[in-house]
Amino acid sequence: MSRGLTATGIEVAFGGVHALRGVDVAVEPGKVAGLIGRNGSGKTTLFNCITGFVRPTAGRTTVDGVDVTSLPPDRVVKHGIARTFQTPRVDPRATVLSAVLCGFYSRVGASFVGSLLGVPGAWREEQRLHRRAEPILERLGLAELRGREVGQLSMGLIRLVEVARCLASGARFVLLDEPAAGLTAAEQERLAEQVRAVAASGVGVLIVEHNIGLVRSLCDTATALETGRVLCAGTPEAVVRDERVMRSYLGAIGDLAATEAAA
Amino acid sequence: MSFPGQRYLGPRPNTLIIAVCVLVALPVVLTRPVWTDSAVVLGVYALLGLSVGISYGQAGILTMSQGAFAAIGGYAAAILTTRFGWPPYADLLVAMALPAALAYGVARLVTRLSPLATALATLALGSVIEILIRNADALTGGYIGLAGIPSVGAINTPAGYACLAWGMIVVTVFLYENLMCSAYGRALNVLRVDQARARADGIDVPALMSAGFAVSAAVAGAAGWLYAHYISFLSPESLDTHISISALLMAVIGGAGYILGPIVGTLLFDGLTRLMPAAELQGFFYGAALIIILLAARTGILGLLAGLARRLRRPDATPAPRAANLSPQESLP
Amino acid sequence: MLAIAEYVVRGALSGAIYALLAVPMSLMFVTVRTIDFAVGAYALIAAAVCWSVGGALGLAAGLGAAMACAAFMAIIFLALKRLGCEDHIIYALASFGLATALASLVLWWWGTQAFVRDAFSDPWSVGGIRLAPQGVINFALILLLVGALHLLIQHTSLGRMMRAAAANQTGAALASIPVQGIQVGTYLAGGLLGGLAGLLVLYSAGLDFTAPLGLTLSGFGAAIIFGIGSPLRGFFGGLAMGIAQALAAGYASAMVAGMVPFLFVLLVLTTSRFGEEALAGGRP
Amino acid sequence: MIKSITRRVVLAAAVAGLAAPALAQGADRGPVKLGAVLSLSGPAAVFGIPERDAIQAVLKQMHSTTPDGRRIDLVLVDDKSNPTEAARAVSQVINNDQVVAIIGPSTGSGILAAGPIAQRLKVPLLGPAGTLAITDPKNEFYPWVFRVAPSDIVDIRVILRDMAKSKTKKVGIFYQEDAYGKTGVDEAKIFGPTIGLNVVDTVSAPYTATDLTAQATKLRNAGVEAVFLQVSISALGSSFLKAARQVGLDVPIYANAGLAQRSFAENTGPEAEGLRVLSIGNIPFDPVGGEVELAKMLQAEGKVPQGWGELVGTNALMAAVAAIDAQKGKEITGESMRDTLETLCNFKAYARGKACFAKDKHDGWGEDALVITELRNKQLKTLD
Repeated sequence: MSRGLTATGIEVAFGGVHALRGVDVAVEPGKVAGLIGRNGSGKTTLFNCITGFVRPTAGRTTVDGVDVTSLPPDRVVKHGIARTFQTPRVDPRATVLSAVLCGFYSRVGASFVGSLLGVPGAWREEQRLHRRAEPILERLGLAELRGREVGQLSMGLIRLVEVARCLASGARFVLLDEPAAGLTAAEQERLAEQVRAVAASGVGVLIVEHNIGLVRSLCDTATALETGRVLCAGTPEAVVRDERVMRSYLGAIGDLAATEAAA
Repeated sequence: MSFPGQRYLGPRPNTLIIAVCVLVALPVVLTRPVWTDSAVVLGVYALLGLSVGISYGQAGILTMSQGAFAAIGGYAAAILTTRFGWPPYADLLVAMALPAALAYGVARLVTRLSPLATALATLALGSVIEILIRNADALTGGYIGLAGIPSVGAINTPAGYACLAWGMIVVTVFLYENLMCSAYGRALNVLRVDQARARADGIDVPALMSAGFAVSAAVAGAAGWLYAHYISFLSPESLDTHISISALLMAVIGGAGYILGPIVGTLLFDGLTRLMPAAELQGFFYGAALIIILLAARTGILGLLAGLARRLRRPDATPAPRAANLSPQESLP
Repeated sequence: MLAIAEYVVRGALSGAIYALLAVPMSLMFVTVRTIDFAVGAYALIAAAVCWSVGGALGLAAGLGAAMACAAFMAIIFLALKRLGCEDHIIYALASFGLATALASLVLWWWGTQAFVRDAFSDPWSVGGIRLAPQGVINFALILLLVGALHLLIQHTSLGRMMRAAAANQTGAALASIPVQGIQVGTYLAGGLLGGLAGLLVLYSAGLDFTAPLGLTLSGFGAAIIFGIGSPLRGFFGGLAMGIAQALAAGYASAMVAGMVPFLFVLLVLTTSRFGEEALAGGRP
Repeated sequence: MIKSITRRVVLAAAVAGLAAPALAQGADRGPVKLGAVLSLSGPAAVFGIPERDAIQAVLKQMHSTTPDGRRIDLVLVDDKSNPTEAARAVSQVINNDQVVAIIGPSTGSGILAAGPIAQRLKVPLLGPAGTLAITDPKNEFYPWVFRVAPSDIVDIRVILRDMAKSKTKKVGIFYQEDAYGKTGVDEAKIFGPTIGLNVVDTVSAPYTATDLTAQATKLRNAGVEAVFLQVSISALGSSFLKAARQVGLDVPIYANAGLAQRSFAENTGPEAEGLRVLSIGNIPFDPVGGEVELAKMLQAEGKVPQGWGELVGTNALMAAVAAIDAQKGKEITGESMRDTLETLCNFKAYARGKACFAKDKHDGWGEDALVITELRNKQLKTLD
């Protein structure tokens, strides 16, 4: 059985519309895989499919050989897959620390009633979680901010907190949905560093990204999607230089220009 | 709520505050019979408010059936003690378990709904319960109700009930705070803000929401138990939809998301409406006060205070411009 | 058979009032995503003012008073919005406060007075069923109104803007659709329709200061039965509720008759997909 | 923390020259405090507000002084038609204001909720409600509750007997869904058959019903020969009458005292013509004796008599006044008031009939307080 996260032959249809048509993607532990494509090409649908939010009409997702295809999202997490969302919605009053602690949920052993009554086991476990959150905060450079309310942070920091939360779940594979969107260049660079560090610790990362430069510098492999199909896959250099991909992106730019001219 | 630097094993601030306040205030309150009496009734309302805080403030379930859950608890206590001679306190377990079980079952059906839809479903549930209570003459005394409900064991003075009521509130706040300082409490907050995020965190959303709602219903049931034993009379109008709505209002006014918010809301709003004159115009002042408070402090009194405290701590810190876009309510349809 | 038909016809006629109350609820839910608890209070105010003034002038005065109250609610809404309130529940609670205040004002000014006015004298007999002309007039009026509203929403540019604002507020605002204006307009429409419902109740069954909350809840119940998304569905929801109540009153016990609308609401909510976008998060 | 300020209406006594000698007599003893816990908002305000208006008018006319010269302070609180508030208000007026007797609460459930408090704090309640259960000797608080209106059972029997006179056999009942409606229909089902009236069908509606044609249709289909209305919400009453006419339910209709309200009589159309309505006295349309006097006092205050709320309210006040004067020269407490009330008989009140309390009779007024009226031309005319 192969190690890694693999999705093979994924097909998704909403009503009569095919969102994904036979997509294959693989993430190896310790590697960063990039996913590029125009809006509506099916990147987020693929994420939803892997994490159980959307059921594929065909295809299989496996983690280290274990089939997780039709599990609901809360069960998929237990197999070591965590994700972020394109637009993070956070409780503005929660602190950075508690946001990260949320990531531990799938690994909590105390029972609901035990937590309510505050039995010693639940207290001890809570303490343990706090201790385990520290290295994660350190690793992502968030230790100083642990007491800050998330609502007060910049979008870049919020996205970092989301990454930290994924790591807390003990995920071996992390799916990041446009983590660099809306970040300043400096923030993007910082994020890239953190993602590299995460991968270096043995976690496989699948990342949706529009910034070609970032894909080149960060990813080990890349896959380009268009209208629900894999356009091409390989090394980032190869994918980015692929004629079809360039046409696809240029087309997108052309469309955009056309729209702007019309408006 | 979590304050900066607060650790799980550190003192539970809310429990500490409420315990100290109760210990300081009770001896004073007990010196005046009318305060003592109000303390019990307000204790019942505050428990109902806390139950709204748990379901709405934390889990995002907008509930309008807390009065009905309290009625179930109250009637369970009344029937068990008057008809079956149950010993004191034993009926408390049933008074909490029955509404909790009902709430859990109903919540499994309605938690996937939007908050406004949940409000309606719980409103309808409350009305159905009310109608059933009115029509089960043999069991509940029908429209007339049940009189002569015995007192709780040795407690038979208003002072005793005041201590019992506020003791129950301290215990409830303690358990509530335990929950909120645990993974489950944080998970409730996550699913209130974003159910998709919650599922991606590994939270079984319907199950956890239902559990939260069941806890809230159990607290309401306990409030009903206290009410039944103290007033010693229960009728369908005693704990009806109006009580559900005012419990919701009290919680929102005090700050539903803050553990002590509902208690603050109950005391403040009751005091305020009692200061207002004119019987026929009572509702006018009530409504006007509600609108003014909502305009002045839409996250509740405690939200307003927390905002002020934040500004005092960091005078330069203005909320990040994005904060508004990230408000949890945005996810509510 | 005739007996059942009679209950159905009577139910449909009385359901028309629920339908009229349901329409503003649907509109409100679509464009502001909240509940205006005060719709029942607008009805009460309209009935009380009309009852006092009397005559055709009274009808106008009643509607005007209801609209004025709705305008006040719209101001509260705008003030809350200006203060940065995005929580729809807060709007709903504020409207509840206004409803309480209005009912109290009516009690203070008019006392416990019931507001009833005589309609036309002789009932008509249609196919062996005696019907009050007032009921038929109510029904026709409401049908006309809902039809017009439906056309307005589906086939005019204002309607398109409303639908756009409902589907995506930010997007609509970017497309320079006056979202806020549409929302204020919806509150005013609530006043108009609620007030009209009050006038129709005034000329049929009558109402007093305790009526507002019950009217609001009936309207809301009717609005959600077939889905809250469109006024036309609200209309049929109202009819369905009226018919169900009439049949229950005719054939079942008081207990069952009382529970019918609530059980209906529960059943619809727990089996339909209403409001389910919350779980999917309405997000990618 | 809990700050309750009583909304007290301490009626300022206009110390006129007339009252001066009386005042001098009672000056050595302080004023006696009476509580009034009445429904001034909520559905029961229909009766609570007239009760208050009449009590205040009478007190003003008496210059807040009993015939024997004892000053009376009235402490008025709204029970919001809610039993919890009623219990709270009773506790408040006793604890805070040291009242020695309480007029109210206005509703049966309010009295049942407040009864145990009255018993514990030893202050009698003078309840203006018909609900049978309030003076049930099985209540532990029985000694502390006195009824100042005829009970629902008495009402029902009187009106049903009147109905039986017309040789009616098959009766249909329409009732409102609350304690008043339900006890009425239950009692009618028991008492009716004993005088040859069979209740063949019953229909009901909640307060907020906007259409009653289905209910009227059901009674018509059941072939009833007369209809009995156990309703106190006047909008429901008029709505049912309209519905009855509309569906062709052309039978005599009788109504219990709940509908004996001015607003009901004046607001219903021609369909109400000939309706028989039970009433306690008839101040609004046909006052006699003490009712004339009371009507004048109300008019002097700019109030229009609404129904019998004024009478039962003043019944309670006059019972308290009689009890105070019966204890001339003694110290008055809640207990002494209770004991004295049980000995009162034939004291002055504005309602007709003879009022008597006794140890085993806490229902002061009986059948002779009631009249049967007929609605003619938007007025309730007393029938002889």
